[in-house]
Amino acid sequence: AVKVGFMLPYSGTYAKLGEAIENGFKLYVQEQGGKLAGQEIEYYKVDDESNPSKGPENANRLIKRDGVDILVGTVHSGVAMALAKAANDSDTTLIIPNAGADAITGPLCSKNVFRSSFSNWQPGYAMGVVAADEGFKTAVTISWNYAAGKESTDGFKESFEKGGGKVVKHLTLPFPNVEFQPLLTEIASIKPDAVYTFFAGGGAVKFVQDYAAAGLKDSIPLLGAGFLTDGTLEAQGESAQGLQTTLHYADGLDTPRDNQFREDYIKNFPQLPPDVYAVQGYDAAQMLDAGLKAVNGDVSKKDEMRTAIRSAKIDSPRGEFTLSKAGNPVQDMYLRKVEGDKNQFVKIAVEKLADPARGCKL
Amino acid sequence: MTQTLLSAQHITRRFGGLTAIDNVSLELKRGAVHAVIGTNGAGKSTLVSVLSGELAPNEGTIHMNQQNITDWPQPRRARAGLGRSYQRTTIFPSLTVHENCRLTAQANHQHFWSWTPTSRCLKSNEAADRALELAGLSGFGDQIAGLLSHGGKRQLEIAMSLSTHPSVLLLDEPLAGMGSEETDRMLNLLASLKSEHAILLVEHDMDAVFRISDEITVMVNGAVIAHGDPASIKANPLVQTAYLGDDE
Amino acid sequence: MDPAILLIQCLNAVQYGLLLFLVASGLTLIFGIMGIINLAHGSFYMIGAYMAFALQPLVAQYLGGGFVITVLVCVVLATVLGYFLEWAFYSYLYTREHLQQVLMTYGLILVFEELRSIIVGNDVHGVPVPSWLNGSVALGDVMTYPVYRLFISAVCILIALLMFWVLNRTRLGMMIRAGASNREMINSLGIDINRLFRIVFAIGVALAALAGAIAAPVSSVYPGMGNAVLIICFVVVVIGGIGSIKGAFLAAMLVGFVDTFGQVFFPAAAGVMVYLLMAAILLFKPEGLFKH
Amino acid sequence: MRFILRAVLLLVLLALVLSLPSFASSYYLGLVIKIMIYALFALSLQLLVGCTGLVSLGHSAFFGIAAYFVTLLSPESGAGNMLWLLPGAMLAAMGYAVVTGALALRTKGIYFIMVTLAFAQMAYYVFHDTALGGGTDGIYLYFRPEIRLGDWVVLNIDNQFVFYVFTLACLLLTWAFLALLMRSRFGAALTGIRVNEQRMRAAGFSTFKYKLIAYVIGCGLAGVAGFLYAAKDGYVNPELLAWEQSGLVLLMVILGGMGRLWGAVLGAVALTLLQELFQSHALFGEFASRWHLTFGLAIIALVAVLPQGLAGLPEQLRNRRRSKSISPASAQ
Amino acid sequence: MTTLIEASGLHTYYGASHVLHGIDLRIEAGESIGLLGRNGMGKTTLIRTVMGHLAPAQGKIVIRGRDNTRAQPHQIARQGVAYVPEGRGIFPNLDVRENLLVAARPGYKGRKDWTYQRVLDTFPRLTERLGHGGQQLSGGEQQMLAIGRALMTNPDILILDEATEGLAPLIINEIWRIIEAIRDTGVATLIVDRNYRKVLTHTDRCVVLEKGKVVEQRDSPTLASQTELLTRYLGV
Ligand SMILES: Nc1ncnc2c1ncn2[C@@H]1O[C@H](COP(=O)(O)OP(=O)(O)OP(=O)(O)O)[C@@H](O)[C@H]1O
Ligand SMILES: Nc1ncnc2c1ncn2[C@@H]1O[C@H](COP(=O)(O)OP(=O)(O)OP(=O)(O)O)[C@@H](O)[C@H]1O
Ligand SMILES: [Mg+2]
Ligand SMILES: [Mg+2]
Repeated sequence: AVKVGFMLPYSGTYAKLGEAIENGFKLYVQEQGGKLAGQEIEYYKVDDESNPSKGPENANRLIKRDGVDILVGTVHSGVAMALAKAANDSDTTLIIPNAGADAITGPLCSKNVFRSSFSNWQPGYAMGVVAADEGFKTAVTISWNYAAGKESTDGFKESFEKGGGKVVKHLTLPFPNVEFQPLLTEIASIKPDAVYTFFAGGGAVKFVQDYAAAGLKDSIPLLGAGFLTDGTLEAQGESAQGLQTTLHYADGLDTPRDNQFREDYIKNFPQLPPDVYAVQGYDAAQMLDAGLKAVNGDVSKKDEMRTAIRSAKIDSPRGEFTLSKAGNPVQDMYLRKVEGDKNQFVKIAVEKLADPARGCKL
Repeated sequence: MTQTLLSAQHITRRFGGLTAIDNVSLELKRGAVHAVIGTNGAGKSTLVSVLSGELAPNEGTIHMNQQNITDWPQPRRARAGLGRSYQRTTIFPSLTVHENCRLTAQANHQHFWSWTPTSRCLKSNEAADRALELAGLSGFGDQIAGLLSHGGKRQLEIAMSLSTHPSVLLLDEPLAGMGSEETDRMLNLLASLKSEHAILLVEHDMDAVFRISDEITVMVNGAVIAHGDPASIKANPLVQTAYLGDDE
Repeated sequence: MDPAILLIQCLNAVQYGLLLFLVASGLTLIFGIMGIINLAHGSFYMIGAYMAFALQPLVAQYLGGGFVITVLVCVVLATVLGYFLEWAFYSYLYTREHLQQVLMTYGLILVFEELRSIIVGNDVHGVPVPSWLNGSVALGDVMTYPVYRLFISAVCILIALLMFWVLNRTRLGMMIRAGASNREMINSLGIDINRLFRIVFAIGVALAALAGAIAAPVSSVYPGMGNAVLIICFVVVVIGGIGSIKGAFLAAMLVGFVDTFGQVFFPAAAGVMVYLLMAAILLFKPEGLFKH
Repeated sequence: MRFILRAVLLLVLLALVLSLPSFASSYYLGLVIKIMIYALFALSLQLLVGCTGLVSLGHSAFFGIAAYFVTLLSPESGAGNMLWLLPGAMLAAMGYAVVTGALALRTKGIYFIMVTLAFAQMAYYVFHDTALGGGTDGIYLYFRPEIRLGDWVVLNIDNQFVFYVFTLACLLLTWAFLALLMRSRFGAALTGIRVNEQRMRAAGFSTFKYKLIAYVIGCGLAGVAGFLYAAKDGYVNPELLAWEQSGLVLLMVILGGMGRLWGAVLGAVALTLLQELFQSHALFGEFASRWHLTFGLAIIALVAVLPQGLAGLPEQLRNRRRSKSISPASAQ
Repeated sequence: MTTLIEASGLHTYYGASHVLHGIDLRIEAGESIGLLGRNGMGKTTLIRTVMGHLAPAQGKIVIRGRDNTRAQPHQIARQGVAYVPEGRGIFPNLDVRENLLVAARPGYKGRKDWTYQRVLDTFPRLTERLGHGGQQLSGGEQQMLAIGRALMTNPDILILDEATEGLAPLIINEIWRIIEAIRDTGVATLIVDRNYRKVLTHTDRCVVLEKGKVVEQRDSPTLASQTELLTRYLGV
């Protein structure tokens, strides 16, 4: 049997994401008849509480106490950093199903670490391309003052300025403040052509609502990384309608692969919608499957397994993707538009976008 | 031998708009008990606080042993030999009576890097024993201070003031709450301490004041209205109407 | 900066300050005046917000009421909850070391947060702004200002005045303050201190819940929302000087201004601005702006 | 007699502790190390809270500063030298403590709590919002520091067992140091200051100086804990300085019992083990992911039954027994 | 005469230490009683037991014929028992006016003899300090405030524990005059004061405590003449 350890948030702000990831993963294993490469899968779970200072010890619960062969986790970037360290120290294979910290597949990249999601840079870069294409000349970026926000807005800036635009100001507020009013006033006084933002969860809901309530939505288009409107549309309601975001997944992709996935997911987890987090969990399982198949389920052949994962072609609901040398998906980034409670697919913003993996020595 | 140990000149202290002490001067001499009496709220406790360094005066200077100590913080004055007791009991209720005194006695032996356990600090143990004996608490050393009766706590308060071997003693109503027996003992104690110390006594117990003091200052509303030896104060009509009343 | 923008920022600052006061008002009562270090205050705020979210459909269905009825129901339920909690958990802590309260209220936070997760789940939810407050006023050429935020401000001011009046001008207020400083004595004067404190505590909880319910339409409801406001509430109460409504109100305004203009002028240091403010004030006024 | 009993007990305990690595898995060894680090951390706070009456809600700042200090100043390609990294980390923590302590000590009670919180938050935001320590993502320490004289490696703590013994030694040394300190006159003065500062000043103690020294010592020891923490996992993050962390260690002190040194240790053990227990899927199955609930309820129950914390339990039982033997009379 | 308070067989402990050893105390309506005894003999403890602040391990407290042994202090207070504690118990965070007003309540059966104004007239010094916080008062001012506050509850019995401690002679005389005036209005008093001569002259009857037991109980004038008894129990 192969021991898989989930280190995911089961409590706190990100609890729902943790659940979706786990569901996605299990769905794939179930589709394979409960076995990957002929091996039973045993699950171990640890609640990471999205608290980086508890990261190392939580990781060691799985690695040392439970002796898992494969680690799957997590959502929060800081915790993922801790997880990656623990995985490196113990030479455990780690698949990250969400956390987008650039560094993990950048300067800190490692042969045993993979990601089934994205790097923070990717959606930002894709949106920059779109914004420049649409003819926006100036933009303001806004996010919490933390690494993920910085990485995402840097990605946007990179491609937007390459396309001839100019990011006139980068606004930040301390995490996790949600009093956006002063910054919205700033935006109103600068009057850029567009605003690019990176927020998630409760902050995303409030930002989108406040942005609309301040009357800015109609005069200055709001662009964002997909998390702005993922899993939050019900709460955002009217104020999110028409927003454009970029992500590696969208509603209405309408490929047979995706339709099949969604149908199965809804059948198995009727209370949760099939979302990007479920897909990321699902693909984490696919990546593991690819690796295990190459070694016939023998997890002790670590190097072979990892090479196989790295060179796999994943037939994801989001569309096919491969992995970069650093272990990050090389994937199509979609432009989506909010329609009702859907992040409707509009077009492919950038095809086969690879994270530059700056600083990675692999 | 009448040597002035502490002298205060023209002390004024205000609280907001209220002048609690108004231009008060006084001298404390070795060998004498200087009583300060006065109506409630006259500023006696405030005066004690100013002299001991707990409150800074707005105006005036304080000298101790010919040194100007007006700007000295309270601990420094205390180490230089200025001891005080409080009107409202300020003991360490969780410690034993003996520990209370030993702790204050250690103020004279503050060697930061001495690591001997306190219980084996001979000098402060001795000082504590002596102070307890003087204050009439020798049998109570092992009792928890917080469990003493009110009167007992008052005695302990005095013992703690004595434990640091001060040369100047400022006593704020030491007799309050004491029974007649203890009052008697306390007065005898003060009489015996007098030769070595300069004592300032704030007290409302007139029998005691007239019995023990050598010099009396009477304050009303922050100002001194009379000063002199007990007999002249007793006879002073101003003092009688303002403070003493026509007691039988 | 353009004067119009500056003016709008001042409005933002005042508005934020008022909102802070609303959230901190219950804490002023429970912590500032009764002296209970109640870490679970943020949870009561969270409970108020979630009640507003969860009860709205029920209220509409069974009571046929709208937003105001919902808020009232929240407040009533919170009062009952507060009364019960005081009886069950807090009442026996008065005689204990102060810090024991910290420990217990920490336990309560965990319990409330988990119960929230079990009952309502971990989703983020929006709460609709009542339709009669759904307008906005134009500010400058591109910005508008939601009427609902003005409504919140009005409520804050009302509550501030009400609290000030009750505490400083009524006998109930005197009893509360007296009881906070010397329980035994107020008891000796014929006042049932246990019941009095139970009521005051319940009012404190109700205020927190009210703040949560009223703020829900602008803040939305999300896991962990209670703890996010906790520290800033303590900061407000402490800067103002413990026990002073006036102080808390002023402090909330100050924090509002510092936070707003900190974000605008010193974005890099925005996180520390409020704490710098608190440290600076306490260093010069070691007992807050209005000590009691 | 009592002394011999105690000595035997101590020896047995010591033997147990030293033989632990032979039967505990590396995870549980790690858990014990973590508990010891927290115990040390809690001890350092006990000096402030329980012994001196300085309730600080900013203690994690010193823990975190020291952790960042070793991590930032260790070379990336080899082990740093503990001989200067450990004192350096302590000094860094103490340096911050001198400055902030001198200011914070102007205030009292709840105001002191909040000022220490404020200063800790400032440190937190420095690491959180600037690139100094890798921002929110944190940074790695790749090699545990070693003790090196010239080229001679005296002690390498890379091995888990060695690290375990090293941590244990640090804990015991700290404990012994604090125990001695509290029995000394300095410690007695701290106790006096906690109970009645006014009287101590009147007796001639410059209480400010005492408090500041105690504060700096406590923070320096928190730095030792921070150093060990960084060495243990090799990963530091701004969350190490967050107020939740300060709160956690304060909870340990309160739960364990204030004023008694071993209370802090007990508190650290109890709180960590309770978390571990309630998170255990083996024991609680699916309900383990609801561990916050059980943990919270357990804390509430503990507060209810332990008015003086864990360390006060023996005394409490003794009193109970005594008051049973005479007819009970309770003050209200 | 009706019996106001009747305590019988009171035993009170502080934790393990046994302080009151079976005390009987009866107070008739309008009667004035002195409680004498050296320091630490249990006077305060007795009062606090009667007030309901301490629960007696044994014994009974009956007020106006009704059992009040387990009553809370506020229930006792509402039956017309007012208490001026040792150490005064002023509310430091309330100003003088509020300290008085917070206590205002009609007495048993709605008696309203003491109004705010009457209390202020009795203590003119307080009038000058109305806006001051309780903490800022001098010791004597606080004592006056405590007595004034107790009067605000329109009591049938006023319990004064060391009510003259720390007061100037002038004020002390004033307070004894007030006590006398209170007696004249028919309010019973229970007085503890270290000036036993004053106590003897201002009470009808005195009870002497020693080590938690009642050792002597007589008419005040009679007791006053028994010097050797006084010397034995009070050390004078
Ligand atoms: N901290 C303070 N703030 C404001 N006013 C104060 C303060 N301390 C004392 N006072 C005022 O100063 C005056 C003098 O007070 P003080 O305590 O010195 O009087 P006292 O002579 O000791 O009286 P008593 O004999 O009753 O103790 C009083 O009117 C008091 O109200
Ligand atoms: N809180 C307490 N805990 C334990 N013992 C106490 C406590 N308070 C008082 N005692 C003890 O009870 C006994 C009676 O004290 P009490 O205060 O009743 O005496 P008292 O007669 O009022 O004396 P005083 O004239 O000094 O006020 C004393 O021996 C005292 O040590
Ligand atoms: Mg005085
Ligand atoms: Mg007494």
